[in-house]
Amino acid sequence: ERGTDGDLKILFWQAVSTLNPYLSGGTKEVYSSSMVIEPLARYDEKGELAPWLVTEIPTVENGGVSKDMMSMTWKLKPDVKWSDGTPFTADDVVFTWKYCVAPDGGCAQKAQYEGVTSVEAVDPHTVKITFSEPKYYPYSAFVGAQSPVIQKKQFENCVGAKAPGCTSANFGPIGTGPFVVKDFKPNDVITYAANPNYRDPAKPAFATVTLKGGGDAASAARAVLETGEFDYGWNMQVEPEVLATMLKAGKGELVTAFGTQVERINLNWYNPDPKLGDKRSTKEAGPHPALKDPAVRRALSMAIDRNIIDEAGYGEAGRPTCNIVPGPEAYASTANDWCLTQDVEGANKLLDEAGWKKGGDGIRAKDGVRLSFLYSTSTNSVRQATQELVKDMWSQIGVDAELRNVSASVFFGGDPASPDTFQKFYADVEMYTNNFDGTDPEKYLAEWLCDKVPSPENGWQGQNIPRYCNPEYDKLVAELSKTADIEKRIELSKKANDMLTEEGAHIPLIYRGQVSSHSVSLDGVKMNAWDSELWNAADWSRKK
Amino acid sequence: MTDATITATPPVKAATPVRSAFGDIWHQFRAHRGGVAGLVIFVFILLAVVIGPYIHRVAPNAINIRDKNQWPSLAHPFGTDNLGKDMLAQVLAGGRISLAVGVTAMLLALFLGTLVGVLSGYFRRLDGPLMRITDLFLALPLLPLLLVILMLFRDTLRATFGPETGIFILIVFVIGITSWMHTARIVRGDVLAVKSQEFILAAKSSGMREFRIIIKHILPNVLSSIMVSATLGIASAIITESALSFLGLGFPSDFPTWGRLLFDGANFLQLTPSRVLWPGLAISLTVLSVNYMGDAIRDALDPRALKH
Amino acid sequence: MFTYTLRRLLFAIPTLLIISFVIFALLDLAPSDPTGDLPLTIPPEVREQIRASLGLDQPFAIRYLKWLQQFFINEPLNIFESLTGWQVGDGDRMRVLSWATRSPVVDLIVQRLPQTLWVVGLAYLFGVLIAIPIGVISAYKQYSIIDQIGTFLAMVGYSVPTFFTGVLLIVIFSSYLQWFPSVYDTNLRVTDFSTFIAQVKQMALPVAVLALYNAAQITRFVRASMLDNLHQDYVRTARAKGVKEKTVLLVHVLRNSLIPVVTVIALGVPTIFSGAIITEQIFRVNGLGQLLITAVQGADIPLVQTLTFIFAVLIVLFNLIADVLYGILDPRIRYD
Amino acid sequence: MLLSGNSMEASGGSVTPVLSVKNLSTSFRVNDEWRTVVRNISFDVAPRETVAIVGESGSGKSVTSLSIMRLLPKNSSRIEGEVFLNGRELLSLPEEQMRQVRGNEISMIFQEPMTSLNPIFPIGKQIAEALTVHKDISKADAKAEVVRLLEKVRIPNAKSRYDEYPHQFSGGMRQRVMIAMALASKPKLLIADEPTTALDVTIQGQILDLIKLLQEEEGMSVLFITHDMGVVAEVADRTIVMYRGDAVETGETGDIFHRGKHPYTRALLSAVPRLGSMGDRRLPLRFPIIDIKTGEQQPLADVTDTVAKGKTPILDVKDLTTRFDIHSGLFGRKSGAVHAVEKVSFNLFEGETLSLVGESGCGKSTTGRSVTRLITPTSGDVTLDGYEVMKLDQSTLRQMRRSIQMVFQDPFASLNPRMSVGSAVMEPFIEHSLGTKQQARDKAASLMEKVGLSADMMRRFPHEFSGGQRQRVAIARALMLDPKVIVADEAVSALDVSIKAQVCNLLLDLQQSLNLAFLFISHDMAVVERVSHRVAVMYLGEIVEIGPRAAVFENPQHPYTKKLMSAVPVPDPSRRRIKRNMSTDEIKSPIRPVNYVPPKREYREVSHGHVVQVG
Ligand SMILES: Nc1ncnc2c1ncn2[C@@H]1O[C@H](COP(=O)(O)OP(=O)(O)OP(=O)(O)O)[C@@H](O)[C@H]1O
Ligand SMILES: Nc1ncnc2c1ncn2[C@@H]1O[C@H](COP(=O)(O)OP(=O)(O)OP(=O)(O)O)[C@@H](O)[C@H]1O
Ligand SMILES: [Mg+2]
Ligand SMILES: [Mg+2]
Repeated sequence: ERGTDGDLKILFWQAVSTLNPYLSGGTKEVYSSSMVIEPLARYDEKGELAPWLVTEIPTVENGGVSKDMMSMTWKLKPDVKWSDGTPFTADDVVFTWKYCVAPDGGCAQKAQYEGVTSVEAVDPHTVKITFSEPKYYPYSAFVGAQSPVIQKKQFENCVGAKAPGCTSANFGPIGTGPFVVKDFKPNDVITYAANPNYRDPAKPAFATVTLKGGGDAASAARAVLETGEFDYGWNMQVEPEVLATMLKAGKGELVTAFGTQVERINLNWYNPDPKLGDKRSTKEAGPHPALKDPAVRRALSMAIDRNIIDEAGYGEAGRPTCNIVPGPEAYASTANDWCLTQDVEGANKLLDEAGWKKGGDGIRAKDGVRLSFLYSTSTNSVRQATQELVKDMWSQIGVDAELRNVSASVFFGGDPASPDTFQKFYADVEMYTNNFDGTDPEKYLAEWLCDKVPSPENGWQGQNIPRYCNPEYDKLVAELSKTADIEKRIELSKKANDMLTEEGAHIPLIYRGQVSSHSVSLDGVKMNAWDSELWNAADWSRKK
Repeated sequence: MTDATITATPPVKAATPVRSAFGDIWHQFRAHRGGVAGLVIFVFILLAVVIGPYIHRVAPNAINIRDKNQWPSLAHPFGTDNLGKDMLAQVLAGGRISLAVGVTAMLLALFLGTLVGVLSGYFRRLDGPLMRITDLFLALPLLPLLLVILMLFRDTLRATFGPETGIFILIVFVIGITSWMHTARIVRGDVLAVKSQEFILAAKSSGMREFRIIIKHILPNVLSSIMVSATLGIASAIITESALSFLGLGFPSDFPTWGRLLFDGANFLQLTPSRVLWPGLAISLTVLSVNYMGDAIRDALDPRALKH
Repeated sequence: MFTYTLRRLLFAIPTLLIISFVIFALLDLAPSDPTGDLPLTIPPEVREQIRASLGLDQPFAIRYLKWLQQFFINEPLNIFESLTGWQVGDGDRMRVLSWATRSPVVDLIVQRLPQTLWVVGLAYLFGVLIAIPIGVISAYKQYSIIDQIGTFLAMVGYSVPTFFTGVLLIVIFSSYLQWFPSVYDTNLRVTDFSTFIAQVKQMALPVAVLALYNAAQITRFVRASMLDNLHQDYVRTARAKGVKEKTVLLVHVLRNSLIPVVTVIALGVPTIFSGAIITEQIFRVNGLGQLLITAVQGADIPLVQTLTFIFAVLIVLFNLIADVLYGILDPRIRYD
Repeated sequence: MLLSGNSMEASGGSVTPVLSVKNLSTSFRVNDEWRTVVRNISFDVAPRETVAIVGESGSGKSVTSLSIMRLLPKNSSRIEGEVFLNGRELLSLPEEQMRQVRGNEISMIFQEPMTSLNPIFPIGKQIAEALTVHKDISKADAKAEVVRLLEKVRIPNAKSRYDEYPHQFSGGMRQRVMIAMALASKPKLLIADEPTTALDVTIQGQILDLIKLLQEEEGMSVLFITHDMGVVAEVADRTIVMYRGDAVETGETGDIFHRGKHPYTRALLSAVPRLGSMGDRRLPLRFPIIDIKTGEQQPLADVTDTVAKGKTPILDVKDLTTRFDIHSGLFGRKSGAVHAVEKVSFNLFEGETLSLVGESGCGKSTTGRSVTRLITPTSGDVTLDGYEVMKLDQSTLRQMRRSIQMVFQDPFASLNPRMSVGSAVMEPFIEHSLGTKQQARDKAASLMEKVGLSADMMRRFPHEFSGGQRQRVAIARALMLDPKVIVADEAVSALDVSIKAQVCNLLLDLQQSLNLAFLFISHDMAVVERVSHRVAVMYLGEIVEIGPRAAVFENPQHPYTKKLMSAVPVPDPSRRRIKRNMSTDEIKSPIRPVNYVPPKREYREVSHGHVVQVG
């Protein structure tokens, strides 16, 4: 029954800055707004598409997607109401698209609408989307927590450059979801109340929700697992043994879901020698003196014991992996499983054969090139621990590493003036996590194309961070983008994935899951890695 | 002629052998129980971190994941951390860096602070500009400042001095230039008060150069605040160093320091309390011992102080 | 003294302008970027558009002048309007907007001020109130047991960082004893006795952590300065008058010892407004300190710039107050 | 002998004494060993009685008085013996009860008024505190009473100076503040440690009268420590003579004066200079030195004329004016000024001693400081040894200061408390690189001995000295540089007669050998008469009379000079308890409103070089 279970207390250790996901692409903003505004369709906990504000998922089979893959049509549920009582119509959907693509708006989710040339309201309950070219995987606009529908009435005057000024709308969007925003303190706390006009009269069970932000992961875990002050804690990125101690208090439990995140080490294919000045890590710098050798790249991967890294830093929240596309399950390749077991001997042998000889200091060298790498990553205790472990493992094959960590805001900040960004890659190897939205890896795999190599010309904005360039691979990806058949897509994806790992563009380490915690008294949590973790908050209830 | 009669030597035993001024202070210092205890502890810590690694021959970076999160044992007297690194070895190795950074950075900050404080307190003309600069430094947001410094200087320093020394210089410099302002203002206040006393006038009247007046008359009289700044400075330098490493400005993560050991250990408080106990104790003991030494020096230089 | 104060106040204007410029330049130079926090899945072109929408594509000087105008003209006018209800001009002014939240920076600050003042301010007040008597007693009974304990606690309190004491207190008082909450509820309104108790409870831990730290520092200065003055001849005179020992200490010696103490305290007051970053983080007080740190990490330049500038104003102001106090405390110090 | 019955009674022991000291010994811990500085002293003070303690400088007079008050630093001193106040043993009294005694039953005037006053409280408040601590008295009443007291001790403009701070007062005024503070609570016993050293004879007389009056009205007893035998003769019923920590002689003042037995007593008394003993000698005269053991006087060497007239004066002061602004009100507006020095002109030749005498607070010290530019004067010209003092830059100013040295009126305040006196004395020598460190040490040691201190005291710190010893340290420091001019501000006021004689002789010797010039600021007319070539009399910031010593002393013209001469106490116990009745005249103040224009002064030449202000 709606509103009978009192207050639901959620803890996000990164605070929420706004409730308009179009103005801030951060995960926390997307999640927290997902309780209020909803997309037309969502991914469920298995990564399958589920109709949400529509009656069914359009496919070619049911005629929702045109045969040429140039357009699709969504049929809206007829009885959905905004929380202010007004009906939810196709106009709102069209407006949402206009809102995001308006010039000067700085919409963070523009990528979701890529290739969309028009969105039309065929009738109040039918929306037609037209694409500029055939879209073989069309489920992006209005699908998933990143592109929810906002109310036209509320945002009508907030389009384009005016968007940031609409503070009250951004802080309290009117939605169709189970909750409405009662009070929002940016970067601090959000108070929601049950939506009186929610389409399911029995839901939500909770009358109010308090979403508190701030602090750090360990103390957030403590507040859920040990002191029991909170019902749900997001993203428990804490050393596994610490979590285990907290779990002993018996107040809460952990939930994990695996999406597409992979912690990897990128190998720099270009030379990052500081002596090269501005040329370093660019094409002009030439290939990396040591990493250009495939034997070295492979040996570096073989020497790593991913199980130990997993055990020390991730526990439940990670699995060793050799893939860059680790999920959905069907996409996960098993072709490179050789790397799952550490093989120091093999690696040593490989290097010996390749002519890398150990010097007096135990470090291998060849032709004056020492196997000593600057290994950088962003600052984060798990990453630093991993760095140390990897350094230790590499030392067993005569490879030295100088560790460096850079504040995340700088590392990922992309300031072209900073030498420390991950795009500039002024290091030999660097480590971080990346993933892709939704379940389809096409766009993701396109990041390793030759023309995506970051360079001064493109303002270091390319996404091919390892500077991997292989025409074969480019061809493969081009083929993928023209393939509609799912089975075929999977096959091509696996092939591309295997190529990247085999060639040593990077060393995949850990398939990272999302771990969250909830109190034992909370019922209905279905951990979802493909959409918002709070996607089914309407179904949550207090255990009786 | 007259001396012999009226001024026969006073009834004082022509006493104690002549000592140098420094010897005098040392003598006073030795009489100060707390100071001696502080010195002994400080020297002990110093010896421990310098010689210790040669006795406890476990590499601080040696990872042994099988032995992780252990309580103190014979093999690992201080226990191990979550990667199975030996805590004793880490505390010893961390001490080298923390002490070096703490002491040098403190000295740099103290030097800058005292210099600015004395100059602006003593010379009216410098007061305005110097204090406004102090205001500016106080107002600068620390993190962006650090990031900028890091961006501008790290690679040059790394190239010239190598990764470790380069970072060391950078850290000391960063801590030094961002923590002198308190000392400067405190010293300035004291100098303002001291300089209005008559013995400064007397020194001037005997034609002393200004800088000699500052060194011989002003500084000894503002010493106690400086001493306090020094002790507090060591503590904050050690802690600040650990904060820097979270900005990626500190030493690489495989270089343990006390501050970082404490920070990393904080989450393991319930699991392996010894992980935080030792670095915490080391920092506190260092600071306490420096504090007592400071007290002793202060007392030794204050002829009226209660000698202990 | 009056003319001195006036002169300093006038001089503060160019000083602050320079400071604001330096801060702005520094923030501009700093290698962090407002899009750095966004997930890597957001493609570069979109990032570029977001930057443009924030005005980052404009030249430095324009952005600075814009900020000046927004901060010194638009915001004061806005405050004026909301206070008086009058409308000046068309009322459609660009205010200083935070990039991360897109909300007027001033509103954010106003929202954060109460908890910061309550927690950090109160901790500071407690710190001072504890520190002065302890410092006085420590100096008076130098090397007594009380002094030794005081010294020990102060040094440990200062040398053990708040990120550790905070966690320790949470583990003891929130996890094991369950006396106090570990998360600060900023929504709590004190309306009756039970909410008051709740408020006290949630403030207890952060205030304790901070007060210990503040007190530790101030005590040391009080003690050292008291020791310098305790043996002066005028103290003997006061005793010869038959003045009570308490008065001798608190009036004669303490007043003479106040200059370094006043300096430390005055330097500390602005930091109340800049919040206590770590403690606020640990207990999720989400005051100005947390606001600042999130802003810095998110490269939210307008917010950082405005906060630091307000902080600078306070620094300049409190240092001026300290200087004026010197003159009052020690009549021999003259500035004109 | 008028009231001597009173003292007869007291010493006869039929009345219980107010204060009774028995076998008092005091030691200090110096360098980890205990050094006894007062040994087995016993004496009584009867009601209404005045007992004087006289003795060599550093003989333990101040320590005795501080021991009685239990005001010595606890950790570095040890007091043995017994002290009874009205039958109550003080040394074993609990601290709280002792506090009730202090300032209430016994109050004390400290020797060094500058350091004994709290620098950051207005003097009015400090005096009022003495009232409010022990009595229930309203703030307004206390203030009124303080103003009354200030007027009694002859502070001009008492009401407006209530809120001023010690550093704004002249040496003598501070001393009077101390006196007012001690008298405020109308104690049963007053311990006065050199209460009049910084006062000119006229005010000194008035203060002594005030004390006498209180003795009669309130039945106060007085323990009076002084070097001025004239004052002793005038006020003391009985006298104790101290010498190196021992009380060597105790008795009726008359007895001591006429029939002193101990050689030191005799030496002391025969060295006392008497005003008018110079006759018509033009040049200064050395003091006779008496050997303590034999009591014999050594022959006096005559001094030669050292004054090099005809040459240009080494110091030439023209129209020197120094004013201190007075700010008042909330905004600190200037409401007036202390015209401390007003159009003062004089010159000083090599080898000459010019004495500056005048009422306390009339601007003597300010004049001395202005000519060395330690205070920046408001206007005027000063030429010193060829330097245009007012126009010098920092580095030449520093060189100039080699030529002129200063002995400050308040020796304790002018010594760095954290510097051993040895370093303090050596410092100027080293600073001006006049020689090696060893040379500096040797010279300092010899100067220390010359001023009657021992060389091994050089390692001690200022607070370990007696008032007179510190003063001698200051003199030694001034002599280190062999300057051409020395401004000696009350340089010998805290010395007992014998050492005063020795130091004055030293100064004369130096004048003989080095042709030194002295600007000698002093209240002690007898010393002034002996050492000076010329005398200038200051009054309210102006020089009212200047001329050769003999002319001014024998033929004073200005009314103030006349008054001054007549007020000099005479060391004759038979004149005891004669009232002067001078304290009724109005006190003049140098404080002027903002727009005050000083009147044009005219001068008349009485005889050659003897000039007097008229109108
Ligand atoms: N705090 C101290 N520590 C060590 N010695 C001291 C201390 N105070 C005084 N003395 C010594 O004790 C002796 C007596 O000093 P006291 O002040 O009583 O002399 P005094 O008789 O008052 O001399 P004066 O007339 O010069 O003031 C002196 O030799 C002095 O050096
Ligand atoms: N720093 C100052 N600020 C204000 N007034 C001052 C200051 N110094 C001295 N005076 C005033 O100037 C006048 C002259 O003082 P000065 O010290 O020259 O007197 P003096 O002749 O030396 O007296 P004494 O014989 O008592 O030492 C006094 O009224 C004094 O109050
Ligand atoms: Mg004395
Ligand atoms: Mg004087």
